[in-house]
Amino acid sequence: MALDPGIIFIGDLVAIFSVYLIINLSLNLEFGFGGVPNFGKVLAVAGGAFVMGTIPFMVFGMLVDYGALEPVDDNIMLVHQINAYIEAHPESVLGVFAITLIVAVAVGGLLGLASAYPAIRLRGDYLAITLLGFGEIIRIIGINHTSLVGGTLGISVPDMLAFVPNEYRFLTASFVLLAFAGVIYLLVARFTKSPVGRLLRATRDDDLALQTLGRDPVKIKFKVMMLAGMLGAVGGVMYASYVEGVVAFGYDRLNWTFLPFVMIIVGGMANNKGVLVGTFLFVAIRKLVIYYNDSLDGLLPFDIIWLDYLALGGLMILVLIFRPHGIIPERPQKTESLEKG
Amino acid sequence: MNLLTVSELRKSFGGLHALDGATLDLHPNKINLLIGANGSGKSTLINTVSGLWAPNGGRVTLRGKDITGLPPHRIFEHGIMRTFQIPKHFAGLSLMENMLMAHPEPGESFRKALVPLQWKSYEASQTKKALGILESLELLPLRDKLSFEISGGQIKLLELGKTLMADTEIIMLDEPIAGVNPTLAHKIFKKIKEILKGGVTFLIIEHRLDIALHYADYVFVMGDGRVVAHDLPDRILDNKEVQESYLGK
Amino acid sequence: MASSGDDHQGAPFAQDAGGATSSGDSAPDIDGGHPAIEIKELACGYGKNQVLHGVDFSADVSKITAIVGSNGSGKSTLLKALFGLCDVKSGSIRALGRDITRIPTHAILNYGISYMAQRKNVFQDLTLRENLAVVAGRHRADRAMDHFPELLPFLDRPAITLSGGQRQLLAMAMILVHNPKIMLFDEPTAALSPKNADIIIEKIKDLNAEHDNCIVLVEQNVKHALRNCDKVYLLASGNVVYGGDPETLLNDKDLASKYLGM
Amino acid sequence: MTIILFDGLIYASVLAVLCVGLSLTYKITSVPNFAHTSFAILGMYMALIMAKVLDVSVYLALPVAFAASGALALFMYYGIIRILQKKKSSLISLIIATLAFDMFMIGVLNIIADGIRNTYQVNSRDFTLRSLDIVIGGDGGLPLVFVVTLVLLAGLALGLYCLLYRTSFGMSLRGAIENESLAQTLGINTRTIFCFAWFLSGGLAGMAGVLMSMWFQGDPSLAAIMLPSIFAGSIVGGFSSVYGAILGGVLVGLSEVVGTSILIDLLGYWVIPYRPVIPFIAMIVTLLVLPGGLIQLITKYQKRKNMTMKKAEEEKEDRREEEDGVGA
Repeated sequence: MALDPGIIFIGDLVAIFSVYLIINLSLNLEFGFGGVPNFGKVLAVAGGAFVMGTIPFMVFGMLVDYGALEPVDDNIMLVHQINAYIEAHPESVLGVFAITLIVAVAVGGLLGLASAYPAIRLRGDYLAITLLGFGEIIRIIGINHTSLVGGTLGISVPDMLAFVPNEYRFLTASFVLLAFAGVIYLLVARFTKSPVGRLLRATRDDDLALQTLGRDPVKIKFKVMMLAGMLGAVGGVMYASYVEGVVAFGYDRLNWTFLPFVMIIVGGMANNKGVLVGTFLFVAIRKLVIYYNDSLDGLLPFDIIWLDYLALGGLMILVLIFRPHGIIPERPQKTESLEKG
Repeated sequence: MNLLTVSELRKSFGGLHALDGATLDLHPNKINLLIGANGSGKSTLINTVSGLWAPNGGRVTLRGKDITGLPPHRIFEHGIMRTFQIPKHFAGLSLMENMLMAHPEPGESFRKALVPLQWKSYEASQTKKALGILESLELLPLRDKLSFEISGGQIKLLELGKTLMADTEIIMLDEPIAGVNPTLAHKIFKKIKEILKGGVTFLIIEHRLDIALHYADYVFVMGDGRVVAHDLPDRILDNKEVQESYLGK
Repeated sequence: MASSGDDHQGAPFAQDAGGATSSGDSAPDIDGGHPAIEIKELACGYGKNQVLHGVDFSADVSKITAIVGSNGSGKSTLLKALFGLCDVKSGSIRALGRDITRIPTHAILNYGISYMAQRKNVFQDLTLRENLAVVAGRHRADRAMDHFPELLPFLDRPAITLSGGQRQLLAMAMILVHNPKIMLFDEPTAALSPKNADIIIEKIKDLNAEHDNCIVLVEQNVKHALRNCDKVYLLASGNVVYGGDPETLLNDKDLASKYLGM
Repeated sequence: MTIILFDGLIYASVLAVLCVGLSLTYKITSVPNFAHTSFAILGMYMALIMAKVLDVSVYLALPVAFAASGALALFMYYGIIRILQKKKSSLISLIIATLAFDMFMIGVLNIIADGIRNTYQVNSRDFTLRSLDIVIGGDGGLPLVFVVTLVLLAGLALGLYCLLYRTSFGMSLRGAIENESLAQTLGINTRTIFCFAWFLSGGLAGMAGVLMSMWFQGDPSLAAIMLPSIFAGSIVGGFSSVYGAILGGVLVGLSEVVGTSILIDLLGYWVIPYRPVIPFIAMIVTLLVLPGGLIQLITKYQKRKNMTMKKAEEEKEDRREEEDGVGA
């Protein structure tokens, strides 16, 4: 099947943009609004992806007779069998995917809660170290606990869009992801425009003052980390189902913690539009770099994959020094918008 | 029944006894002034009563109910609000938003946030109330400014506005007129007098006696972590203990 | 004074060793007619928060100048401005005829000025000897103590174990090591017992008498300050409301009652 | 058994040296430096270059790595951290900046590794220089790197003590760390002092990296793998004390190596990859139970003693006052 490279480019751009938008919105909720610097963002994302790597097999197991096949050991064959089932029974996808999402949301919330528990009472620097550590641990577990998501080799997951004719399948995936991201964007925007958004920004600005005004910052931080964990896990599910696989190695600090931080800081924190802009900018630039990989390769004296690290690290430092408030700086809500009853 | 009673409150930092058995009984619906030299324990008293620091001993009771050592947000829920000497405000929030933060709202629930029906009208009425207060404090034109964009005096006014929004029974102010010019200082105290009519009780720490004594209804004097004297404002300065501990021998 | 030690390199106004009580060894350009400290139209503060709004101030050699005023009036900030510890927005500061307005803090010592902060004016975790060594280098540390025999028994104890009065003495010993011509004291008697406060004030007066130093004193205790100074400035809300001799201020009923609570 | 002993002691010592540097810069800057391990990896590649490219003794890499990594740390402090601090950036921004620098350095180190491989056809990933080391007493004897590592750690402990407690420069450093603005008013140029301390911290990490590569495997990915361990070491010991860092580094290092080998005996080989979990658990338990670290046990006692002494002085003073009569 031959799709036009331009369409592949745009479709992939839209899909990756949607995944990152979901994750960045969740990071923005906890960090930009709530002030909890979750340097272990990858934890929730990987959690969601791992759910995508396990739950569908279990649920389809109730519908399809696996025989002696095991999800990890006989991965390819099993996925093939399930995909065939999906083609025949498209309606099954709705249920399976919904169950997967629900489980992922629960797992993400629990992971948020678990990482919040030791961390939330700690000072800013200890908090950072602890959360970072959580992010590293899940990767270690994913890589070494082979029965979970296939260890170093990874695992393929059933194609939830296997019922869509091949030539539309790719664009449909991008569209579904974009729709999901769009809905989540609208919900988050609505959420942060409500008094909760104000409450979160106040927690971030001065939790002691907030405490003397009758709110419990610890509880608020717990809640926001849980919520962000849930959303992060949704992002993980989306990504895993888009690439139709889970490889634990891929859930590293650069891609799923650091990059989201860069995106929201460059775009503008505590500002959903800023997140939108920042996310689009970076996904597009990275896509372009990969697209023109071959022509760049000759120009650079080194392997192109390291450019990512150099550019993102360097850019982040420059932004922190010269434009710490991002492209669209945070603005408080105008009184007029509060007045409308 | 007594409103707020502090009895034998003790708090020490390392070897330093910042509070060494402080005892006082607030006069309801009055301006209670708390004075004393630097380091006599005034701020420590407020910090301990408001739950910022857990006391090492003693009791704080509100209408006979023990509220000793409760966390600050619980103290607030019991109807005691406080301000800080260096005003604490939310730097990323506008003046209006700062005002709205002074009182918990139903819309702050994570669950209700997406259902505006459940909080929109309350939010609107709070906004209206805040607008009225800001107007009376002549801060209305600044309502959408960030709190660091306004002057020190205006911030002191904002603090006062927040106490009005919070609507608590007892208000503890830590140096409400520090660093404020005399005209504004008088204005602030006049406003406090006005708020008093709503049935609240004030406990105010203030150094600038020339202004504060004018407005106080009752004065407590602290020295070395204890309340060493209390009297009516016009008599307090004649007290020998007070002169010794406060003005230097 | 035996403790004066050798010349500190780079300190233009360091006195000769054993300069005794004479005033003849002071740096020559002090006689040039300008006051030891001259501040013009100084506006400064911390970040966006402006504390002083155009303050004029001067202090003379061999005089004690006191600064009084209520909390938050800007007394301490004035001293901090002299020592580069707050952001100067406009105005100028001259010391002994030289402009020091935006000199970095650590270099100001070289202009013959030293400053004793109100709190945290010694390194608590360091022993007394180490505290002195930080300022003086290891060798002159012991000699700096000649003026403060009461501290000698504690030389090897961490400064945190000192009482309030002893700590203030140590802080004084530390700023004296370089033989400054101008000494700034920020509430040296705060939180001290009356007896200790007297000891500190006497020490300061001794120094002034012995070395013809210019001493600037910020004081919370107004009566104390007025009794001991030659000249007084009264600050209120970041402005000078009075500058002149102490008696006039005491007799000015309006000012005294309004700002001093008398 | 001896292998575990060598493994454990070398790893523990190297970790301790890294922890000292991390704690030193943390004390000065109040920012945990997440790029600290990249200084060590730079040292590793200096060792590889010296040994395999320039073909000289790998021990010559120690001073070279000290200078190179020190310079890198100095650049990081002066070019990034100080600028951000001057702009009054929040702690979180500073932490993000160190993470960003770490990312940048991952790129740089990988480029160096690739460069060495492509230009000199030398294996530059998962390499070890163990075979180049001198073994004292022939096969099965004492490897020199083992001796050097222990000597370095002991020398560091002693040297730091002499520097901090016996020279006026060290006293100024301690003073400047305790109270920067007081130090400035007393004429100390704190900037110079802090620059020196950062240089020292980076340099030590570089040397640790050289020694690492002479016993274990060197690879750019080690930066991320070792990071939790050195933070755990510093925190277990007490983050704001260099001696606590030595203690914590040694403890965490030993428990990682020895603990893993015990767990292998008990549970089987599958536990090996989970080794990084050990320091992480140690860190969390410390933070929850004893946030000041092990050194807190000692300093607490010292503090109480100090407070008693202070109280005694004050009481003496009060008595004197009473005898003299108040207001005399």
